[in-house]
Amino acid sequence: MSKTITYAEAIEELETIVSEIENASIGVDELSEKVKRAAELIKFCRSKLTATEREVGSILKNLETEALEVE
Amino acid sequence: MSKTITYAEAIEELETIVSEIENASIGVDELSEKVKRAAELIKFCRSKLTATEREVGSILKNLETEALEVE
Amino acid sequence: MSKTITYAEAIEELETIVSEIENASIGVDELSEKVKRAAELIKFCRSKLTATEREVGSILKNLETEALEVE
Amino acid sequence: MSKTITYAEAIEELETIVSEIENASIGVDELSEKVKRAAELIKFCRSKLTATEREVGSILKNLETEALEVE
Amino acid sequence: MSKTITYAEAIEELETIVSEIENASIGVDELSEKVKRAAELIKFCRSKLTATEREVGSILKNLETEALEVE
Amino acid sequence: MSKTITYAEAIEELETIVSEIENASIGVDELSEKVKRAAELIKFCRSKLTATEREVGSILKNLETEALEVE
Amino acid sequence: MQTDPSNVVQKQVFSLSEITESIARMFAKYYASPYWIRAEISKLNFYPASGHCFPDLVEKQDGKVKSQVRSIIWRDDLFRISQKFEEVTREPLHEGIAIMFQAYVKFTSEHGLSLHIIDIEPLYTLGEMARAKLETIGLLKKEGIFQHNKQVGLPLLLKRVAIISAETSKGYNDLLVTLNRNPYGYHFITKLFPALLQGDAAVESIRKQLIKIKEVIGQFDAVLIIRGGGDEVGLACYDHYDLAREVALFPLPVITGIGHSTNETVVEMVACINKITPTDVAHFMIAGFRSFEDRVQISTQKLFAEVEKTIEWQTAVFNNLVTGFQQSGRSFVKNEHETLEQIGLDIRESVGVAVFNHRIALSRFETALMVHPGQLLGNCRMLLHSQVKMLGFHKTHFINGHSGALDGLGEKVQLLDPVNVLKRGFTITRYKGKAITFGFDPEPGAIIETETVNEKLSSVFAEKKPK
Repeated sequence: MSKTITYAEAIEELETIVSEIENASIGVDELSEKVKRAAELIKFCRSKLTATEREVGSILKNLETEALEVE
Repeated sequence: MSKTITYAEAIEELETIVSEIENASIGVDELSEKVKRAAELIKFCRSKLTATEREVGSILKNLETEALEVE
Repeated sequence: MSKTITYAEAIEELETIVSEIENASIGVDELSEKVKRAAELIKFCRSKLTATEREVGSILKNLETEALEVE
Repeated sequence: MSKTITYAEAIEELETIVSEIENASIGVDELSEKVKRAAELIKFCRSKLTATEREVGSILKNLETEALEVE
Repeated sequence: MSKTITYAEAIEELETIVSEIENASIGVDELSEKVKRAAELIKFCRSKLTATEREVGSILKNLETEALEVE
Repeated sequence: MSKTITYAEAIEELETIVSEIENASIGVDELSEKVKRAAELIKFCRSKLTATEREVGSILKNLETEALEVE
Repeated sequence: MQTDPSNVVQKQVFSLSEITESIARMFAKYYASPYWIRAEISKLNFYPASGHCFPDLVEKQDGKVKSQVRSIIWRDDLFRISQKFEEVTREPLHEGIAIMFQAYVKFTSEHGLSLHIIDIEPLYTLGEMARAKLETIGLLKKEGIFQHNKQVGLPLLLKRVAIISAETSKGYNDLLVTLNRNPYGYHFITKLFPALLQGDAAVESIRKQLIKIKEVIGQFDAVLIIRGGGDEVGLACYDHYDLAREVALFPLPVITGIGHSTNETVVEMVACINKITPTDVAHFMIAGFRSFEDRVQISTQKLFAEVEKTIEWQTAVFNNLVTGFQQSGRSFVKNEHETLEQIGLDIRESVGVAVFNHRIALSRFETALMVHPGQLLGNCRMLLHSQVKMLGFHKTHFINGHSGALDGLGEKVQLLDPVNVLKRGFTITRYKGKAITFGFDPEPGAIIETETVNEKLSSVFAEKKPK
């Protein structure tokens, strides 16, 4: 998977895959591949979410700490 | 049966055979041959399907497991 | 952050960011950046407030001291 | 501060500043400036008042002295 | 002060000034002037009152003396 | 004082002046004048009681002479 | 009337005495007893030497003499009659009075007709005097001048007085003594206008002096009519209309001190002031001075007190004003200081409040920042999770779909499998290894193979017949 993919792109691709499976617009032959891809995307999104959460959390923690220090 | 045949090709051939048989334009002897072929194809497809299901199922299981781990 | 930003501009930008986050009109990809920016703005505003407080306090203290001397 | 300002004008300006600060019609950016201005005005008024007090006091003292002489 | 002012006028003006000062209907800017004027009026009234007292006293004394002489 | 004033007018004027002073309807400005006038009136009234009237005497003398002639 | 002298002897002629004696006899016969008669004394004709009195009596009607007779009161009678008369009427017998008398009507040759008065009823005269007095009052009232002198008004000080009296009168003397010896040192100016003060002549005498006074009226404050010390007889003149009118109309106030104890006379009634005795008049005048002096004294005292009060009050007002001025001047500056310092405090407080409010506003952003990114990420997570779920769901559906399709195809193939036909009892006939079809027409005796479910049957073909 390219490193440059964004969360938004990943979600979009994921949604496409889910929709393709839903609409059976792919064959059985590709299913595995597609699901595999979806899994990858999901993992990517998950990690991205976690990372973001962690980052935001740390920023806010700093903010709070400072606020306490200032006060 | 060639190993390179895809599920889609198999289904296509199967459908052709069924259609031929249904049209009764083939003789009894040919019919038997065709039916034999169809049975082979069905078997192939079923195994393919089962394999795919298993594979996909395993991927998804992993995904869920991960999700649980992460969460 | 540019030094020339005013408190009012900072608050305005802060409002925009918070409102974007609230309305989920920004994606996960930008979230960190935006939160970081918001945190910076908050710090800026905080320090500006503290500085103002201190300055005003000192001015008024001078005034009181003088008043006592005069009386 | 212009020398031509009167006590009344100074008080009026002071009151305007207080009311502006109270009504939050002054931003944080201008607050220091305004307080500085107010402090100047207060100093001006104080000195004016002290001068007036001295003058009035002297007139009243004269008056008392005269009264004693007359009686 | 004009020489033609009467005691009554002086008292009236004085009362007006005192009431103005009491009701703070004059500003600090005018206070000195007003106090100066009041002091003048007070001096005027005082001398007038003293003069009148003396004059009247002398008239009445004469009257008494005469009465004694006649009886 | 006009010579033509009668003692009735004199006492009336005196009483009026006294009553004016009593009712405080006379200010400091007029007090001296009024007291002066009152003193004059009092002298006039007092003298009326005890003084001899020369003027009358001469006319009566004439009258007596005539009377003698008539009888 | 002319008389012819030649005719004289032919007539009976009487001497005067014969006639008068005849009349006298007749009078003596017919007028033997005395009569009560009413008349007016027009002239008294008293002769002090003899002591007899010969009053002329008249009866008047509408001012004209209707009847006139002479009368006589002998000395002895006169004394008795006069005494009784004066006792009752307070008047001597005098001209002009009406009397009711008892008299003999006498006629003598020497004196002719005369009435010999032996008694006079004084009550009649008294009644007549009262009537005359009422008449005078009535007239004055009718003329509207009865109150005239009272309305002239008394001056405050009766300093210069014209006195109508007799120089020798005790009343006049009393007045002067009382006035001049007043203990207060008041100075009065008096001028005597001598007049008769009783009897008939008094009316004219007093009137004459009143007229004289009128000429120098500006010199006097009042006119005094003073009488006293003598007897109280002969005061009827003060009821006389002429005198009363003069007094009533007099332009100066008239004060009477006629000095009697009987009824008020008309003059006293119309006078401005009636004080009975001259001493009373003097006291009245002194009292006037006294009250004037009192007024002056009271005014003087009041003047002293009020002037002092005024000065005190004005001084107090002034001092209050000065104190008020000093206080207000000082408190003005003090208040202004307080106001100014309050502004300083207000600024401090409002800045505090403003900064606090800004902090609150800022903390709102902080709170939003704490909450919303978490929410956003949570939502993303949920969305992702649902995609995972969908993926599982759709996969199953997908596999099932394909499996179903495969099953359908399988069924169809199975149905068409010839084996299944054989199972129902059909057979397949073959000739030379090939299933026979329409148009098969072998030679009889050819070996044909029939396949059933379980076995293959070989048979010889017989014939072919159309169905």
